[in-house]
This record gives sequence, C-alpha cells and structure tokens, in this order.
Amino acid sequence: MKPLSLIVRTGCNLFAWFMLVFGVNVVVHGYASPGGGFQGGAIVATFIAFLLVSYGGEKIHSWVNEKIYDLILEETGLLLFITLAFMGLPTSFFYNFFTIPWEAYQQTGRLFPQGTTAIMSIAVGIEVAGALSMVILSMFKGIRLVSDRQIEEEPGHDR
Amino acid sequence: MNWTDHLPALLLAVPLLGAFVTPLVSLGGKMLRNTLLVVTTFVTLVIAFLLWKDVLVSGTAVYVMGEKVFNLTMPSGMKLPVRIILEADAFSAFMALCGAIASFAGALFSLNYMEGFSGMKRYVSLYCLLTVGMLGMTITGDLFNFFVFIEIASIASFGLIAFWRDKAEAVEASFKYTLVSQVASMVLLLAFGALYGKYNALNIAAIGSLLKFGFMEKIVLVFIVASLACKCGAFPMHMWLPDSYAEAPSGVSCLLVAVSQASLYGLVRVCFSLYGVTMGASFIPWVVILLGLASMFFGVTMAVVQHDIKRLMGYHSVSQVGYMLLGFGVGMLVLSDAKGMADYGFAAIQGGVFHMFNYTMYKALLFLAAGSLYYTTGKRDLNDMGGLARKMPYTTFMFVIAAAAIAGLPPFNGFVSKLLIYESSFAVHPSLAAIALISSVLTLASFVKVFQTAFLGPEQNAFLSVREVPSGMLAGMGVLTVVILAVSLFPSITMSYFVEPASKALVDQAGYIGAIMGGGM
Amino acid sequence: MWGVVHTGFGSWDALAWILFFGIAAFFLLWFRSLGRSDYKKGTDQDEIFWSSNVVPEDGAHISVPADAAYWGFRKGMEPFYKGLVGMHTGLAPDIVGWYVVVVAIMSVLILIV
Amino acid sequence: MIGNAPFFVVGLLFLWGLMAIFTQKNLIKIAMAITILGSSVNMFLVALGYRTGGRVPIHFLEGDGGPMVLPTPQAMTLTAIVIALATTALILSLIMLIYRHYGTINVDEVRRLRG
Repeated sequence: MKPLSLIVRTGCNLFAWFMLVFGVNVVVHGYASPGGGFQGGAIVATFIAFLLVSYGGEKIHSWVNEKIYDLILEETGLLLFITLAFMGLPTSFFYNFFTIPWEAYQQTGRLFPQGTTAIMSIAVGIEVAGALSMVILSMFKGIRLVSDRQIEEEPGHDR
Repeated sequence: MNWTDHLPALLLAVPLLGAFVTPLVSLGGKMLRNTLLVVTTFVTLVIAFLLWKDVLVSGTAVYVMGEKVFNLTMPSGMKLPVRIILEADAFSAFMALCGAIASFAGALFSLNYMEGFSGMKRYVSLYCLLTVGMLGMTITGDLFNFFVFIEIASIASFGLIAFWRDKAEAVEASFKYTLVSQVASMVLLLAFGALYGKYNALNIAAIGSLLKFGFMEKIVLVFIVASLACKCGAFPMHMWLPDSYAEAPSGVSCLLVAVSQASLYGLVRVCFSLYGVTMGASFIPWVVILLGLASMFFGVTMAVVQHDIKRLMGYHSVSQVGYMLLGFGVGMLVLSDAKGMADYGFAAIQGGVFHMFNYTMYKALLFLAAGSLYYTTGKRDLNDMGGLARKMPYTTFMFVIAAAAIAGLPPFNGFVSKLLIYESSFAVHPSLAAIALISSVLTLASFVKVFQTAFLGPEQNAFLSVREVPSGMLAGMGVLTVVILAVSLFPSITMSYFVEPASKALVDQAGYIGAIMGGGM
Repeated sequence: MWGVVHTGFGSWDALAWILFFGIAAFFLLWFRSLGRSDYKKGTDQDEIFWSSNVVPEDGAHISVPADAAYWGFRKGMEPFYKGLVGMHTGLAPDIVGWYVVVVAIMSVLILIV
Repeated sequence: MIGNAPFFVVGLLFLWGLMAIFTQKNLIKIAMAITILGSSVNMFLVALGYRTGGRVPIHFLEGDGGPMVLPTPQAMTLTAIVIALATTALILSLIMLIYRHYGTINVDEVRRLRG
C-alpha cells in the first residue's frame, strides 16, 4: 500500500486532535446552538479517519481495539439515552424531568442547559462517535486489509 | 395516573431497549442472548395485547412524548399539535397486535434456525429494531415519524436480508431492495414535506382537519400511494419482493411480511384518515383496485411456474397483497356514498382488514415451514425434494393448515376474508370477483404442487437422515398454527372483537381527527 | 352462534362445515373399512406397480419433479409467460424504473381525470 | 420568482439523481445518485421551512422582527441526514460484498435473481 505524501500525513496527524476537541465542543454545546449530538459525533469520528490517512490501516488496526467503539462508546450512549427516556416515565416517556424553569431564564437572561435535552445530546454524541468510527474502521478493513481473501462459508448452512 | 396510559410508548420502548442492551447481554453468552430475544418479543406481544384491549374498552389512545400530561395534544395557545404524538385507534392496535404475534413467532423460530452462524448479536439487535420500526409505523400519529419508522424498518431489513453475507444472492437481493426502497422513501419524504409546507403541520389528524383537495394534494396523494404500494409489493413494483423474501433467513421473512403489512396500513391510513371523503370517489380508488387486480393475477401466475419454494411464496405475497388492495379499493370507492357503504363497502373494508390479519399469520407460517425444509434438507429447490411428510409429521401438518388457509379452503380463516372480498367486489363489477376467484384457484394449484413435490411421493435416499426440526422451531410455527385454528373455528368472535372495531375506526375519519384535535373539526 | 359470520349477502358457518366434514369422514372411513383386508402380505399384491418394471431403490427416480407439474398449463400459456417472465429482468435499475413509470403515469392521470 | 429558485434546484437535483440511477452502470455511481436524491429532498425541506417575516430559530443569533420560525423542517432534515448516512454506509458495504462475490461492479452483471 503506497502511503500519501508527507504533508498530508503530517497535516492529518496534527489536525486529528483539533477535530477531536472541536467535535466535543459541538456536542456539549448542542443543546442551544447549531450542532448537537449527531454533528459533533460525526466530527469526532473524523479523528479516526485522519489517523487512518496519516498512519495507514495496519498500524491503526493494531493500535485500536474495536471493542472500545463497539461496546464501550456505543453502548454507553445508547443506554444513557434510553435510560433518560425511561426516567421520565411516571409523567410521560421522554419527559424532561429536571428542566430549569423558564422563569430562571427570564430573570438572568441566560439560557441554561435544558435538563435531559443536554444530556441526551451528549449521549447521542457518544453513540454517533462510536458508531461512525466503527463504520470507518470496518469499511477500511473490508477494502484494504482483506480484499484478497474470499468470504468463508458460514458453518451454519450445512447440517 | 394509570400505568396503562403509557402502553403506546412502552410498545416502542421495550423492543428498543431490547435492541440497545443486546451487545451488553451477548457478553453473557448464547443462552442469555436467546432469552433476551424471546423475552423482548414476548413482552412486546403482551403490551400489544393490553394496548388493543385498552383501546377496545376506552377508545382511541393518544400519547404525547415528553409532555407534562401524557395526552395533552395541544398545549395552551397552540392551534396545531407540535410534539411527537402516538395515536392508537382500534385499527392501529389491531395491526400492532398482528405484527407482534409474527415477531414473537419469528423470534422463537430463529433460536434454533440461526444457531451456528456468526454475528448473532447483530441479528438479535436488528430483529428488535425491525420490530420497533414495524410497530412504530402502525401506532404513530405523525407523518414524519411514519417516515422515520419506515426507514428504521427498511435499514434493519437491509441488514437482515443480507445477513447470510456469504451467499451472493442474499447480498444482491438486499442491494436491489435498498435501491428501490430508498427511491420510494425519498419520494415519500418529498410528499410529506410538501404537506408540511402548505399546512404547517405533520400530524395526520391536524392535516386531515385542514385538507382541501387541490393540485398539490393530488400529486402528494399519488406520491404517497405509489411509494407505499411499492413498499408493500403491488404488481409492477413488486420485483424486489420475491428476491428479498426468498433470500432472507426464514425468521426474518416472517417478520418482513408483517412489515409489508405495516406499509399497507400506512397507505390505507393516508387514504382513509388523512384524505377521507375529500379524495373524491373516482381516480385513486380505481388505481388501488387496478393495482390489486394486477398484483393478485400476475403474482399468482408467476408463482405457478416457480420451483424455488421461498421464491414461490414471495410471489404469493404479491398476490395476497392484491386481495387487500382490492378490498380497500372497493371501500374507498363508496367512501362518500352512505348507501353503498352500508350495502357492500363496509363488508369490503372488513374483508381487507381481516385478510391483513389472516395473511400475516399464514404467510408467516408458510415461510417458517419453508425455513424448516431448508434447515433439514439444506435445499430450497422443489425439484430436489420429496417424501418428507413421513420424516417431518408436525411440519407437514402445520404446512397443510397454512396452505389450506392461503388457498381459501372453506373451514379456514383465509376463506372468510376472501368471501367478504368476493361478495363486495361482485357488487361493484362481477369481473373483479371473477379475477379474484381465478387467482384463488391458481393459488390452490401452486400449493398443491408444493405439497405434492416436497412432502408426498416416495422416500428419497438423500433424505434418509432427515429428522423433525428442533422444538424451538416447532414452537414458533405452533404459535401461528394455534392462532390460525382459533380464528378459523370462531370467525364471528374474531369478526366482532377484532375486525369490526378496526374497520369502524378506519372509516371514522372524524373520530380519528377528534382524538387529537379535541373534537374541533 | 359464535361460528357464524354475516357478510351482508349471506352467511358463513364454520361449525356447519366442521359438522359436514365429520359426517363425510365417517362415511369415508366406513367405505374404507368395507375393503378387503385378506390380501397376502409380502407377495406381489403388496408391491408398488410401476408399469411392470423393477421399482428403483432410490425414491428420487420415481418422484415427479416440480418442473413437471402443470406442464400443459405453462405450454398453453407460453406467449403470456414469455412476456411476464421477460419483464422480471432482475436488473436493479429496471425495478426502480417500474416504480418511476407508475408514479409518472398516476401523476399525469390524476391531473387529467 | 427568485424566491422559487431553491425549488427549481431541488427539482433539477432530484431528476438528475433519478436519471443517474438509470444511465449509470457503475454501482458506486448509483450509490452516489441515491445520495444526491436524498440531498435534494433535504434541500426541499430546508427551503420550505422559512415563513415570511420570521426570525432565525437559534437562541443567540436571532435578529429583530417577528416570531421565530418553527424549526421543525430543520429537525426533519437532520433526521433525514442521519437516515441517509446510515443507508449510504450500508449500501457501500453491500457494494463491497457484491464486488467480492461477483468480481464486478457493473450493474448489468448483478442479476442472478430473475424470473
């Protein structure tokens, strides 16, 4: 596999970390500003894409344990999201149960994080970051690393 | 505050939770994962049953997501509802129950059927998501959420159809389905967006209360009807259906049947509750009738010449969808005509609704029986089969019941719904009933062929070691067989508790709108 | 009764049919019991008759394959099936094409009608 | 007239995507056509979200004038983008699998299921 030019690799390596920070910024301010969980998560996922560009697939796959994305990130996000939804249940599903009342905003003129909305945004951000990184990693694996191998037959077909 | 008020939300939340915790639970091993799948689908079935009972007793259930009061559809000062609203009237609850039964049976069947394959945690996850999508389509009260749920169901089914990714045909079928489904979905979204642009609302009831039948609404109606007809497999747009039903694992085919019924539910809901009498009594009803006639005739004639057992059943799905389209089309034709509605229109709608239920049950059972044959023999081609009745007596028994029901042989449930459709469509024009009857005869003919070649005949040496399928698969088929027999033996109970309230709710546009808009129509 | 469905034109009684099937089954079993049970087991009277030929060991050689069923029907309807099967090209763009054609035709017609 | 310009663009993009599905033989290009189709619909949703005299529905970017526009179309568009992303990832994966099984990405040769 021929690597890209030095400038591209160094630039990607450098900017990957900035993208990570920027993505997290978009996620945590998602409750009131443009952006939010999905967009921030997608930006965070570019981190792994940049690292793939700058280091190549084999190195990344030897560094990264896919379970981090698959189990830890995705599961945390999804479970946090649905737990928050269930916690509003005595009132109604998805009920915003610790919202800050509108009067507080009118007195101070400052928009507070609106209860579960902000946390759900963060949950979605974690989930999307994990899932998209997973998609990038596994598609890269599918293109580059195992293209010469045939797909093996599943054992379940012959009985 | 009564906990039964939360049933519409729980109906979606429970399978969603099941899908989300699957990767975590799968760490605990195969047994735990299988238990999760069965428990999730069973709890969903129980919730669907309770919801149906609740709706039958206390009328349409409305649920507003995230509101202070669960059924406050329009907070103070609002002219139109803005939140995500679930609305379950008798027809929605009926469809949800029907889908939940198919989902439970497919889950039971999958336990044994899918063992030995890798990636089963994805299978369980996607299976639960497909259930969420299918149930969401039936109980949502909002056009955009309908689109979201249809997409959840589509994406989950793309994954599940291509689940046997080591088979080239499965991947090809999934690709074709993805392509046509995405184009149809985008057209659907275009139509929903146009409605939002004009009426500033996405709620079906809110738009229905404002709707005037103009130029844009005509185009929108065509887009919606054609897209959803494509999703449920009406004739000229059906070609993805036999491919994907045949190539998916059988437990999934069983659930895909329910998903196509949910699409049909959407079509009917849009025509009856969103447009209603404003639709006019000529064009769209006749389009639906013609699509139905074409589907039932060409679908079944294609099925007669097939020799792949699941592909043959896929073509029968096309044919059976035609019966429902015919029934609903006749109902739409007389929607603004009170006398015709009382004479034969209501019977046609009842026939359509009843046939949706019957079709889901027996077609799911047929796919499961075909899956059993594949499980034991490893073949799907009917030319290579024969003499299996002695080896697999229980499967044979259940297959015969399902085949008799789909062909409309008298003691079984398929006959009752077909009778209702024949008699009411005869009142519109005798040729409609004639085509329906010919299709029914051909259905019988092709199932006689399947039964004769796969189950009858002398024992073959290739199948000497064939045994009856494991108990999990028998249980999955048994659930559906029990439902079919119960419906067949007590048709009047089924009619008066299941079908009639559902048909009444479907026709009652003012009731559907009033449940959300507070009777302000 | 809980087996009767009124369709608006007539009625359908599941129990009457089950009763009918019961009676029919009774007669069927009765006629069957009138048959001779004194045939000789293990002789030619017990064998399959297959046009006076030796019956093959493997049942696959004497079973009718699915392709042979309704051969005459397919032969008689050949022009019809040629068109219908030819329509199912199996190409992905064709499937989308049929959908687009249906939408186009319906859109034009609904504006005319 | 100029206010309708976005809708003309939407129509053009939609037809373009639709044409590409029929004229292109490369599966990757067909996947791109699907994405273009989705983008045109998203653009349609965003374009019809604005109401004359309304304000931007963002808390700290609002200008003067009338009430805030209801941000439902934006929410719809975001959802549709998420769905389109999932579908794109899936369809590309399917094309990868098709290439491995069939050894080609010409759509005319992917037709084992017919009749």
